Amino acid sequence: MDLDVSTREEGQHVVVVAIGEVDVFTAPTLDAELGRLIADGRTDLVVDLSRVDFLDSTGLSVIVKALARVRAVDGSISVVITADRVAKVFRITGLDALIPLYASVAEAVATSD
Amino acid sequence: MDLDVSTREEGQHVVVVAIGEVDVFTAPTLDAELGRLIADGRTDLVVDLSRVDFLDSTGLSVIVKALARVRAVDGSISVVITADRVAKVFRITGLDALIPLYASVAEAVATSD
Amino acid sequence: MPAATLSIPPHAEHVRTARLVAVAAARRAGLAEDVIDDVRLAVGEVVARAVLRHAALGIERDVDLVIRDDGHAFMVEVSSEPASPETSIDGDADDGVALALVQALVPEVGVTPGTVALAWPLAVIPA
Amino acid sequence: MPAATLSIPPHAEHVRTARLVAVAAARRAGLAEDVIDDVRLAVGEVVARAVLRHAALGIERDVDLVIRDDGHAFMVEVSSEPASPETSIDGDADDGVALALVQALVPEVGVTPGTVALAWPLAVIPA
Ligand SMILES: Nc1ncnc2c1ncn2[C@@H]1O[C@H](COP(=O)(O)OP(=O)(O)O)[C@@H](O)[C@H]1O
Ligand SMILES: Nc1ncnc2c1ncn2[C@@H]1O[C@H](COP(=O)(O)OP(=O)(O)O)[C@@H](O)[C@H]1O
Repeated sequence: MDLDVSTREEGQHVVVVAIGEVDVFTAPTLDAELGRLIADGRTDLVVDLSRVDFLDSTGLSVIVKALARVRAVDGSISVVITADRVAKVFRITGLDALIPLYASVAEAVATSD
Repeated sequence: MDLDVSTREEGQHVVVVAIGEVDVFTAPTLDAELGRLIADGRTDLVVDLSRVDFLDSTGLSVIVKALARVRAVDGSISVVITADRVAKVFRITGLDALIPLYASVAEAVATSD
Repeated sequence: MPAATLSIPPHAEHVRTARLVAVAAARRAGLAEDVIDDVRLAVGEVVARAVLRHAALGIERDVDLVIRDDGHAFMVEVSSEPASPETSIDGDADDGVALALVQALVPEVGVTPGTVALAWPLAVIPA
Repeated sequence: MPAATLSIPPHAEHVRTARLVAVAAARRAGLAEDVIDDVRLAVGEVVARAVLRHAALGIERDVDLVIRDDGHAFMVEVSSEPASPETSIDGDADDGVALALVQALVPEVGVTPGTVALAWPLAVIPA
């Protein structure tokens, strides 16, 4: 698999750590994990993409879908990005205005409390 | 370029550091550097392949050629390898019996004095 | 002469292969690293769209890439089953985002039935 | 159906692309990482030999790879200009090392004029 997804708790938040490439083939893995968490009532999510080196529009739409679901129940979602290559995808599509982007999980957890 | 080659002095030795892939396209870069050093009378060489993640038969033959040249003038050549993928190429071809392989530059410099 | 020609079956798992080949060719063509990032993403988007379209329509035909570097431009041509009344599908919102990305990332996009041609002029790219 | 089909011009710089595509397909086929290392090296050697042969003979024709996974074996077929009295060249020592590597790394090697077929049976490979 080109994408590993794992989760861990940080206070009120669940941090979803993705490692690898999020694309048309692998995005369903991330989608399934986010869907499972939200169904379990975990709606304060930090998606850690700091070790993702590629993300395409399919990956974006997985995050947008999760955003819509957590907002509906007053939850939050933020995204950690370090690679400029990944940040650019959020910028071009204007998603950076909808979803808070952070440079580290610590920052994301502190700010989105 | 998929291969960077640089050199530095360590006592009597010249350490030739290769970073990247040594294959049919890039091996001439390593060949040229080794050839230049030997022509300059630098014939105690450590070839550091610890940051080489691929090496094919063209890369092997560059090293064998350098070995023949330094031996002719009582020099030495040793090779530093950390990746099993690269070590395997030396093993299969029996080159590990001809050329001393080390796990670090420090070891190579200490032992081949 | 093409720098490479690649055919992949219309399955999502093979889109990555198309990206790898396009990136390798872009690097050979001497494009700057940030432009290579654009090549990776744009080619990935166009090939993913073609693959999903074939899959949705049950078309087994490969998706083909021809990559060229004629000294003036670096070009990637992606060919798939042309749209026809029977093979046209309604794009969803994802398609819109994908097309927006492609338009933003690629200096020249040419779309003809069955083919999307992406071109990066070499002259305007800092080496 | 092939997992991928790739054509590259007969220049050394494109051999890496062939390795990338073969490795991506091998990973899709579920080969173990150390077997994938063997695929990378063996395919690189065979394609390099074909490319050098074309280059030496001034043959402009592409070198073609067809990669298959039929559920029983992972196969890579490399096609190039068949040897003829005019297009045969004396191999040098490097060729010997290359062939020794290929024979050591690949469970089944089939050579016919113009084609080298490499196969890794899937049954014997630990997943
Ligand atoms: N302006 C464009 N930029 C990039 N890609 C495009 C553009 N227009 C169409 N495409 C791509 O070309 C493919 C074929 O388009 P089209 O011929 O309109 O077929 P369809 O009717 O099935 O969408 C689409 O799936 C889309 O990915
Ligand atoms: N036993 C073998 N194992 C792997 N590759 C081989 C073997 N024999 C030949 N080849 C490859 O097939 C290519 C074509 O071989 P051949 O038909 O003998 O042509 P030539 O006479 O030009 O060497 C060679 O360049 C070599 O790379």
